[in-house]
Amino acid sequence: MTERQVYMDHSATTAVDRGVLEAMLPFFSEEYGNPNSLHAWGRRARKAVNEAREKVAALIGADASEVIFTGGGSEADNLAIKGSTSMRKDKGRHVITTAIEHHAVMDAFGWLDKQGFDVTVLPVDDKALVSVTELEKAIRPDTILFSMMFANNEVGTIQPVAEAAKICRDRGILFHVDGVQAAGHVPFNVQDLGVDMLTMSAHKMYGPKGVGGLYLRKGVRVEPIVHGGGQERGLRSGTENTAGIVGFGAAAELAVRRLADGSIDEEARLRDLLIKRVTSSIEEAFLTGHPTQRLPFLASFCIGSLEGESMLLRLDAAGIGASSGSACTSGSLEPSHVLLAMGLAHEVAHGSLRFSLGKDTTEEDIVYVAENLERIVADLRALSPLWKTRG
Amino acid sequence: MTERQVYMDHSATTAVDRGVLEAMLPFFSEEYGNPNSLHAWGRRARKAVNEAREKVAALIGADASEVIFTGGGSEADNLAIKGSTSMRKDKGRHVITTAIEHHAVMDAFGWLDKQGFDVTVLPVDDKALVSVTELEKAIRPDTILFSMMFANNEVGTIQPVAEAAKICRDRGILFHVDGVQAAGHVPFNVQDLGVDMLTMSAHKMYGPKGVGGLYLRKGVRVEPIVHGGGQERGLRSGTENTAGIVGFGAAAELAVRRLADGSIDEEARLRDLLIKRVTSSIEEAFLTGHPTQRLPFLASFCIGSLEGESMLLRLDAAGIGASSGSACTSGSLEPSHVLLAMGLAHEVAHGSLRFSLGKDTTEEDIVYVAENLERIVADLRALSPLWKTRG
Amino acid sequence: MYTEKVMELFMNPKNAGRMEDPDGVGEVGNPRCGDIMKIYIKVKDDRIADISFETFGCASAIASSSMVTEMVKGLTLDEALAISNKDVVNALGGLPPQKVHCSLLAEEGIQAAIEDYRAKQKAKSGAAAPKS
Amino acid sequence: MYTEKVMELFMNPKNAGRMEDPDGVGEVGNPRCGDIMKIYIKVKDDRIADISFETFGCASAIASSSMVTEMVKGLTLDEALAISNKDVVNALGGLPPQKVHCSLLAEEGIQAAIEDYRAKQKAKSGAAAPKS
Ligand SMILES: Cc1ncc(COP(=O)(O)O)c(C=O)c1O
Ligand SMILES: Cc1ncc(COP(=O)(O)O)c(C=O)c1O
Repeated sequence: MTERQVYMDHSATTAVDRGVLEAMLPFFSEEYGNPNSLHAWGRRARKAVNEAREKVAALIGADASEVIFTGGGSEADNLAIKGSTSMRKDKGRHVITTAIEHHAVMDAFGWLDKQGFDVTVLPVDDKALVSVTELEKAIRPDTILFSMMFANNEVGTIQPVAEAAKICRDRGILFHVDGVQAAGHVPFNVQDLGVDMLTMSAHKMYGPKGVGGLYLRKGVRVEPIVHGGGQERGLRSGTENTAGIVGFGAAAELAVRRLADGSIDEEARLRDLLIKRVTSSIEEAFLTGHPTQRLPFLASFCIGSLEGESMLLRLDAAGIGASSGSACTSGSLEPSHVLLAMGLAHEVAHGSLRFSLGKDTTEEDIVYVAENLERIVADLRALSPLWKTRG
Repeated sequence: MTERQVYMDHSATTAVDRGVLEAMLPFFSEEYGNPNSLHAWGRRARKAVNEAREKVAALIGADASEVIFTGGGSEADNLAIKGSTSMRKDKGRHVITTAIEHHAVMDAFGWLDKQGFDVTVLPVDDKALVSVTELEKAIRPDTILFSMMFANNEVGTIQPVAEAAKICRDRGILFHVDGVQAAGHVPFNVQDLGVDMLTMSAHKMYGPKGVGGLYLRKGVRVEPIVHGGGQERGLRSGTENTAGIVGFGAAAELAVRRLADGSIDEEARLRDLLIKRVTSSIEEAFLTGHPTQRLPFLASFCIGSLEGESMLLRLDAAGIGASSGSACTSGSLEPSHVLLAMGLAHEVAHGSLRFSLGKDTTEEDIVYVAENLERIVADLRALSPLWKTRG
Repeated sequence: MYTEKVMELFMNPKNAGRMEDPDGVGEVGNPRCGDIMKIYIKVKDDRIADISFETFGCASAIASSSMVTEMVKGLTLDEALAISNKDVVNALGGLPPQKVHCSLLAEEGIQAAIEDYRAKQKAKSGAAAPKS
Repeated sequence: MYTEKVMELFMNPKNAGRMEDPDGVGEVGNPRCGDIMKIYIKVKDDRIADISFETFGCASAIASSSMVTEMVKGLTLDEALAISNKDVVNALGGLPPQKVHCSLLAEEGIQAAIEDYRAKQKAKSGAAAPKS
């Protein structure tokens, strides 16, 4: 290991905050009751789950009764998409999503397609923005659901959620938002936005992995995908992951604080520093996604004539954790569908790099990353047959 | 709170073992990487997940590649039942289960029924035993799945799993076993048993809640219920609950030790002590379930002329955590379907009590529980219009 | 889940136990459903002079029994009949939704006991009338 | 995921960089797929006297390039042609399944460079023949 370790992959997952872990700890070996048990152990666990639900609801401006806990963000996405269409399939069989969704949404729509639903996929522009005009055009009398992410996990672009919500409301279409990357990082209120369903995941906001949340506006009905004991209002059966849920609650509380105290602005300042430095000091390096309408912690680039995995592993050797939409990082042959949907050529998309900052990222970290990236890009370009040495 | 606290509801959930928690701890705030990330953080997390998979597989005699992690036992049950039938529905639409399954299995079959499958529910005898002769009779040419629990969670009866497996194998029927209560407590080997799928849940064996496991014999195909990033061989997408999975692995290791070192026999001895004391010192109290072919840690009774919840809450006031299949504990009007399936009258079933022992249960705990139960039964019977004062 | 008041009365119910020679007895509920409430009353000057109950059922059934017996003790029969299950729930500081039916038993139990008393009185006076 | 050998060669590749005046050059792969390998050789007495590579691609592509250039250096052209991607994978101590195609590029790159060399020789001797 190198001396310095700089984790800049907070879009992939975050460390559980120490305070969050403190809150969780009693619920493993001391307050281990099953919230469904009648006795004191069970009642204390139930109380803890209820309190966590209040906290998560508070983060997004929902009522606690509107939040369902699941076993992660992907599960919440699947529940929202499969569960709501299953309830409404008699009203119509047309559903809409976008070209840049996370696989959890994309593949849930793939499943709908196999079930006989008609799926329209909205394109995006070169900044990964979805156009609400396109949405309006796509809507048909038999459209029952639109699902769009709040903010993209690869390039950070924030979508016009409120505008889309208004259109869906006017047309009587259910609107699901994958808020996994946005929740806890971008201030919003589900009431003001007017969305029907919104997915969250604790591990993207300094909570534990394996716990998700689904906001379901009062009155929105979904068929469960996990049937059984009737937990979570019958919408997600199974003994509650008490410690995980408590951690999610504590993480939501932390997020509320961070959204209020200027932490997010500082994160955005550091992000901009990194963007400026990389795009100015490295030739043929450009920012991907929207220049301003983007996640405060996410800086994503394409680096010309280079391939993502090789950069990642060289960065890794320097103690830096980052990510790429390169095909080689996923084992598939195609680079990220997001970058391709934005119109990037395959060879350009292969050179993508994502740095996602976290609450403990410092300016020194930014400098360290930039310096190392500059060196690594130079080294790898010396190996690249695509790089024309200049000057 | 009373001085003494005696938790005897280990069938509902167990405390995370201290050693298990130790193993989990680094994976929250230190080794927090996403196992799907390429960098060092991710690789260390991947390694931890792989090691845990080996350990869980070892507990049941499977190959690591045959174990899928899920967000709990209920989800694993749903995945096995819905996922396997979805893959085989062209071969037939008849499925079989039993009358005493956990709701996660029962309600998954209810869902199959709504999807147009034909569901046969096998009866049980007064000891909650399923008859393999009944199974043979129920099988039709279009039968594709049989699902039966290994051991019942309310009355502890252990089913003839190997015999049922042989029948299913001979008839080309997929066999799923809900092993949630048995795994880690009853020694078995999936190879010898010859089952196709087997569900486990970490929190029933001193691991964390919210983590389940599904054994899928090599070659058995299931359609996922959570689609997305392709984790768990594409069968359960979503960022892995690394800490939880590591905890499951450590719990499986602990279970292997306990199955070997005589702990289970000691548990059974204490269970028998409780059974003997309760049935001999309390009038009209009888054991439910099979007298010998039963979970080593579970003692279940019906107490005449009394209702379960009232006993539970009086026990709770004495610091004792127990459980009941009474309707009043669940908020439904019908007492437990398990007790009714065994042929118990409603009024008798209302008086059910379950004590499930754990690894830290002592003989003093048993005596404490018995003494308190005797007192409570006498007190409540003085209030009961059903109890005819004798002598 | 339960209020303190419910737990207090469940743990230490008032007016519990069989009564010798009651003037009226009401039994409501059904063992199939898991609760039976039996109310015994002694009546003096059209008032409930003494009352006791036996209840097979959950904590809220027992607490409701105890509460309702306390509430009606000393009331005239008509006043007692006016006590509703809502009054019982309120006096208990509330009951969980799925337990409200237990308070209904309390209301019905008192009614049944008073009816029984009145029926017996009628029978008595009816039996007495021809004599006079 | 990668063996130590792969990581070692990826971090410190041998024979990396463009070659001036090579006798043969082979380029294989496709930028669409995320990897291109360019192999330069100098040939003396039908043996590979010098060799270098340029590779756009992932760690296994770079490591495979480095490995294959080391393996064929000093071999006769026919011996070099006999080196298969399996040999490269083995020498690397293995590659993850989805990365094995990178080793194929290494095999093909050498072949392409030798073909290029031989084609040029043929052209030269063809061009020279009339002169003599
Ligand atoms: C027999 C049985 N199956 C399934 C389950 C469900 O497991 P989980 O609570 O982990 O979802 C349980 C316990 O709740 C059980 O006892
Ligand atoms: C936009 C988005 N949606 C959904 C998910 C899935 O969440 P989880 O990993 O908790 O299943 C992720 C992250 O993995 C994500 O970034």
